Amino acid sequence: MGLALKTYPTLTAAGEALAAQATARYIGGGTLVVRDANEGDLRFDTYVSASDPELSAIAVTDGQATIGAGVTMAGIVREPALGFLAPAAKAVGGPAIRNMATVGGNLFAPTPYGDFTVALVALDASLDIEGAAVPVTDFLTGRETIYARALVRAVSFRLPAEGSFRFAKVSRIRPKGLSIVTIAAVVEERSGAITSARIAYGCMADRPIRAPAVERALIGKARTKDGIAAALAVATEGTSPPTDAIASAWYRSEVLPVHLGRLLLSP
Amino acid sequence: MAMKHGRGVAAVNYPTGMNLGGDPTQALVHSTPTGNFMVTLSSVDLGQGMKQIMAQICAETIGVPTERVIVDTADTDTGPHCMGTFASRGTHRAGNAVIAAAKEARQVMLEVAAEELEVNASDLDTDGAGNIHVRGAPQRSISIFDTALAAHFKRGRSISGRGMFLIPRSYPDTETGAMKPSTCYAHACTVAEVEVDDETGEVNVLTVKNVFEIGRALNPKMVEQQLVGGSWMGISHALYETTEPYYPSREHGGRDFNEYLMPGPGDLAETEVIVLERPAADGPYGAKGPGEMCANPQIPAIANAIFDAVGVRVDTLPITPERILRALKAKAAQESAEAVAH
Amino acid sequence: MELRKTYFADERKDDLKEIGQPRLRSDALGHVTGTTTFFADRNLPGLLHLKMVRSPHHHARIRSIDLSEAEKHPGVVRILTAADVPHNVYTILILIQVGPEDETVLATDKVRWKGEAVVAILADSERAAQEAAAKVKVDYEVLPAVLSIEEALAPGAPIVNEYHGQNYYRYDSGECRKVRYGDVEAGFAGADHILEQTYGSGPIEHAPTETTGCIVVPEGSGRFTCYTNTQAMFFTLDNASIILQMDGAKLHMVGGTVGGGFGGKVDVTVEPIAILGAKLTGRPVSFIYSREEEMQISSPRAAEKLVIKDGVMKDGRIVARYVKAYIDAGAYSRHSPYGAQKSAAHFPGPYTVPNVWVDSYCVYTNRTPSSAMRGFGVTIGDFALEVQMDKLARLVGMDPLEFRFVNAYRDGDMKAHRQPTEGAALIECMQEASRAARWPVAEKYLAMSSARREG
Amino acid sequence: MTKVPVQFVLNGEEKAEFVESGATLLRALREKIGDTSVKAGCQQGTCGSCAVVVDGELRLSCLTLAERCGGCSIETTGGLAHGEVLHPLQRAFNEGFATQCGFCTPGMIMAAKALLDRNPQPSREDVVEAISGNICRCTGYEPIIQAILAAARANSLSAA
Repeated sequence: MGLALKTYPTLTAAGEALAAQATARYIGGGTLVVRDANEGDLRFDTYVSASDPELSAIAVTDGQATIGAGVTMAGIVREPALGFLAPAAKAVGGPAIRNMATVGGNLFAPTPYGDFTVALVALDASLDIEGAAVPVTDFLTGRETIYARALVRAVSFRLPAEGSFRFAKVSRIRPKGLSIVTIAAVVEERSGAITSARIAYGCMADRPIRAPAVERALIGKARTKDGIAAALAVATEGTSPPTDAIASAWYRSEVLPVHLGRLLLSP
Repeated sequence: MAMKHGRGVAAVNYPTGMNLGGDPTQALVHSTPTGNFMVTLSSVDLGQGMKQIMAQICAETIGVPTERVIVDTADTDTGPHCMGTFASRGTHRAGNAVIAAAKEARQVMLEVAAEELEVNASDLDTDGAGNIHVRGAPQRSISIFDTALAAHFKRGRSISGRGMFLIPRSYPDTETGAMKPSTCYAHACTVAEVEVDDETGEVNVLTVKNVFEIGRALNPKMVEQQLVGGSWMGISHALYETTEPYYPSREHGGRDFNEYLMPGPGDLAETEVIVLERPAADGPYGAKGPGEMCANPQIPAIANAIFDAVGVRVDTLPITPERILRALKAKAAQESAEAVAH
Repeated sequence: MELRKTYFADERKDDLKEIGQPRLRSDALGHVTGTTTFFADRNLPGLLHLKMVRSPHHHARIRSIDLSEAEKHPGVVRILTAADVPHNVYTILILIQVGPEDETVLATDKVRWKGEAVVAILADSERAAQEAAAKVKVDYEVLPAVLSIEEALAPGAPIVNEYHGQNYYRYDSGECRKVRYGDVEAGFAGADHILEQTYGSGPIEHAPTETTGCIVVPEGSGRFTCYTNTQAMFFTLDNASIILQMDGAKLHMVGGTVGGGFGGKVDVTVEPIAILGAKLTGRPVSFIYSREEEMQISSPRAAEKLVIKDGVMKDGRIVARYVKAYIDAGAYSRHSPYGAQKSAAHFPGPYTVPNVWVDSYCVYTNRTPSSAMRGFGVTIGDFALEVQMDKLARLVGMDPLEFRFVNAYRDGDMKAHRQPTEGAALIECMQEASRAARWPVAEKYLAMSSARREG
Repeated sequence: MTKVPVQFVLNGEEKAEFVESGATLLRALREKIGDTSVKAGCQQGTCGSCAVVVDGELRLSCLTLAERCGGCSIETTGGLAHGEVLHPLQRAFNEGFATQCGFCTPGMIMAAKALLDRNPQPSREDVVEAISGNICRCTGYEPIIQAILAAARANSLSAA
C-alpha cells in the first residue's frame, strides 16, 4: 500500500500516534527515513511528523545551550552563539542535506553517518526524551532497543570554554564524504596542563563512543607531542571499528592515533 | 608526519573503433526545400556530443554553416544501422559515414546549382556561408536556399546522399594471433605530481600534465571537455574506484554515491591538457577516438609518482590509503629486520 | 587546453571552416534549461513498474518458486518467470557470432551470481511491486561458489556456467587468445635482466548519473516503442528480437540522449523483459534500475589479474615481453570474451618488442557479470604495463621517460600482432610532456620522430 | 492510497495538485506537474540531480515530501529562463561548455543558484562547497566551477 504522512501539532501527539501504530515512523528532515522508503523499506507505511515550533528553537543562556531536535545542520551553522559547532554541522552532507537534516535525526544516523552526534558526545549532551533527561551516551547505547522509537525533543549541553572544542572529520572525499573517523574533543587547559578532557569518536564502533582511556591519559599532561604520547598509545582502547565501503577496521585503527594526535596538537 | 612529494610518468596508445573491425555505421543526408540539411543516423549521443560533431562534419563536407545542419539520431525506424557508441568508434565510424553521405548530397547540390547557373558542376565551389559560386568568379553565384528550392520544385532532384563506413572484420590467427585489431591509434603521455602522507597513506594529486594526440580536434572545446573529464576519471580509477573494496570478497560494495568513491570538487588536481594532431589516414578529417584513451595514462602515472614519493609499490587498483599504509608498514618492518640482521 | 600545432604541421591542412571551430554544442541549451528529454522524462497513463526479484546467493539451485502470495498482492498486474521468456538463454555478442548463448534473462534452475534476475513483478506502483517482490518465495539450495580468478582456474573447481563447461571462455585458439611473435624464450635467455611482476584490479562501476532503464509503450499497430538509454540501438533491437522471438519489424527503439554511458549501457538487460511485460499486459512498462542496482547489479569493468615478465638489456631495450592476462568475467560472457581478445591485441603496448608472448583469458566466477567500460580491455593493462615500464627503467638505472623513448614504436615497426605501425605519435607526446612538465630528457630523444628512425 | 491536495508556487506560478500522501516532491514535480527538469539520479540523497530551491533554500526533492511543501515557493531549473532570455548561470554553463550528458546540469544549476542568491561574489572554495552534494560523472567538475564563477562575474558586471 502507499505511504501516508500524518502531521501533529505537538511532539506529544506525534509520539502517541507513533506508539499506536507499529508501521509508523517519525520523520524529521526526511534524509534517512524517506531514503528508506524510496529504497523499498516495507517495515513502515506511515510518516509521522510534528509541526511543534519548539522543535526548531535554539536557546543559549547562562552558558547552557538547548537545541530543538528539529533544528537543521544549516540552522546550527547560522547560529552565532554556536559558532564553535559549525565545523561539526558542516561535516554533515552537502548544502542541500544540511538544509534538511536535523539534530534529532543525526542521533539516529547509523555509522558511518552521524558526525554531528560525535560532537554532542564530546559535549556530554543531555537529551530531552519525553521530559526525561537522558545522557547522549545512554541514548546511543539503547538506540536500537529501548530508544528505538523514542522522540527526542531537544539536546542541551554546557557551552565549552572558549577554544576548548576541537573537531575533525577524516574523509576520502572533499569537501563532502563519508567518515573514515570523526573525532570531537573538549580539552581544557590551565597553566600548560590539561585539566579536563572529553574525547568522542565516530566510526570507531557501530555508534559514536567516548574514549575514556584517552581522557584519563591526558589529564595533567601538556598539550605537546610528548605530553599526549601516552594518550595516543591507548587511542584505540575500547574501540571496535567497522569495515565498510570507506575503510577497513584495520585502517581505522591504524590512523586513529595519527588523526587524534593532529587534532589535539592543532593550534 | 611527513608529506612526501613524487612524480611519475606514463605513456599509452589506444585503438579507435571496435577491436578487429566488422562494425558498420551508416548515414543518410538530405536537404529540406529551404536548404537545411538533415543527417539521419542511429548512433547514440552519450553526452560526449556526437550530435554536434556530426553536424560540424556534415557542414564542412557540404560547405554550409553548422547551424544549417540538423542531426536526427537514434530512432531505429528512421536511422540507418549503427553498431553503437562504444570502443571510441562514434566519431570515427559515424563521421566517415556522414562524410560519404554528405559528399553524395553535395554533388547533387552542385549539379542542380550548375543547371541553374548554366555552368559545369565541376567548376562550382561553396563559400561556407550558404552560397555556391563559380570558382574564380564569385559574382556568378546562387544561394543554397535557392538551389534547394530549384531542386525540389523545378528540377525534381533529391539533394541527398547515402554513407557507409565499414572496416572489414579481421579474424586472428589461432596460433600466432596475427590480426588487424584497429586502423588508427590515439596517443598520450601524462606526468603526475603527488604528495603522500606517510602516516596515513593518503594521496593528493597536485598536478597532472596530459599530452594527447588525437588525430584532429574536430571541435576543440568539446575535445577539451572529454579530455578534462577523462583525466579526472583516470585519477578516480587510480585512487578511489571499485564496486568491491575487498575484492574478491563481495562484502561492502558501495550502493550509492557516498559509498562509491570518486574525487569530489575539492579533490581536483591542477590539470593541464595539451593536444597534438597527427591526422589518421582513415579518420574523418583525420580524427581518431580520444574518449577512452584520455582516462588511461593518469592511472600508472600516479602509481609511479606514489613510488617516487614514498618508495612503495601498490600493484593493485585502486591504490587506496590502506594499501599504501600496509606497504609502508611492510617496508618499515623489512628495513628494521635488515638493520637487525646487519 | 592548448593545441600544439607545431607537431605534424606538414601532415595537416588547417584551412577548414567548420572543423576545428569551437562551436557551441547544439544540445547544451536543452541541458541548461532542463528541457532535454531523457528516456524517463515522459508520463504515460497506466504505466506499470517492473521490479526484479534477485538472487541473494552467489550460486544456488532453485528448487521451487512460489508466486501465490505475490500474485494476490493489490496492484500486481503480472508476474514473469523464465517460462514466459520465449528464448530465455541468450548472449549479446551472438550478433557477431561470439557464442555460446550462456545467460538466462530470468533464472531457470540455477542462479550463478548474487543479484541475478529470477522473477519480474509488474505492478501499478513501485511500492506495490516492491511489496509483491517481498512475497515471492524462492527455495534455494546453496551451492559452493567460485569468487576469484584463482579459485575458478583451480583443479576441481565447481563449474560456474555449464554452457561453457569449464571456467574460462574457449576461443578458436584454445583456452585463451594467443599472440606469438619472435622467440620469447630466446629473448629472455639473451636479456641482461628479467623482471616478472603481477598486477591486479577490483571491479569498477561506470556510475553514470542516469541509471540504466527503458519505458516501453505497446502501440495500436501491434508494435512496441521502447524509449531507452542504450548505447547501441540495434544491439538492443536485435537481441530483443531474438530473446522475444519477435519480428524485428515490431520493435521500435528510440534513444540517443543518454545521461552518461562510459560503456555501462551496452548490455541488453532491461529492454527485452520490459517489452515482454508490455506485450503480456498491453500496458506501458517502465524498468529503471535503482541506484543500488546500477552500482551492484549492472555490469562493472572487470577485475583483472596480469602477470608481466620482461627481458631488458642494460641499454634499456626490451627484448622479450610475456603477458598472461586474466579477465574476471563474472558468471556470464556479455562482452568479456571480446574484451579479453582486445586485451591480447593491445600488448605489448606502444613499444616495439621483438619477442612477445601473450595469453589472454576470459574467466568465469560467481560474480556480477562484468562487461564493457571506457578503455575496455586496455585500461588495466596500461596500468600494469606502465608501472612495469617504470620498474624496468629503475632496474637498468635509466630515467623512466628516456626509457620509454628507447622502446617507443615508430611508423613501419612491426607489432606483435603482425601489423606494421602507422600514424604513431607516442614520441611526440613524450617530447611535449617533457617540455610541459619540465622533465628534461637527452637531446637525442627530443630529436626523435615517430615518422622515421634515425640514421 | 490517500490523495491530498497540495498548493505551492512553482517558478512563480500557482500550482494545485492532488498527490499521494507520502509522495516525494520529486515525484510530484515530475509526474503530476510535468516539470521533468528535476532528475531522479539516485533517490537516496546522494547525487543532487533532483535539487530544487524551496523558499530560498537548496533541497533534495527526492527526500522531501510534497505535502510538506504546501504554501512554499519552489524554484527549478525548468523555470529559470525568462522566455528566451537565459539566467546568467544557464548562459555560463552553455558558453563555458560545462555540460556534457546534461543529466546533472539542472541540479547543479540549482545548487549554484542557491549559492549566488546568498553570496553573489563567491570564492572558488564557496563554489566547491556549494556543489559538493552534486555528482557529475562527465566533466571532472572544473568546467562547472568555472561556469559558476563566470556567472557571478557576469552578475556583478550587470549590477555595476
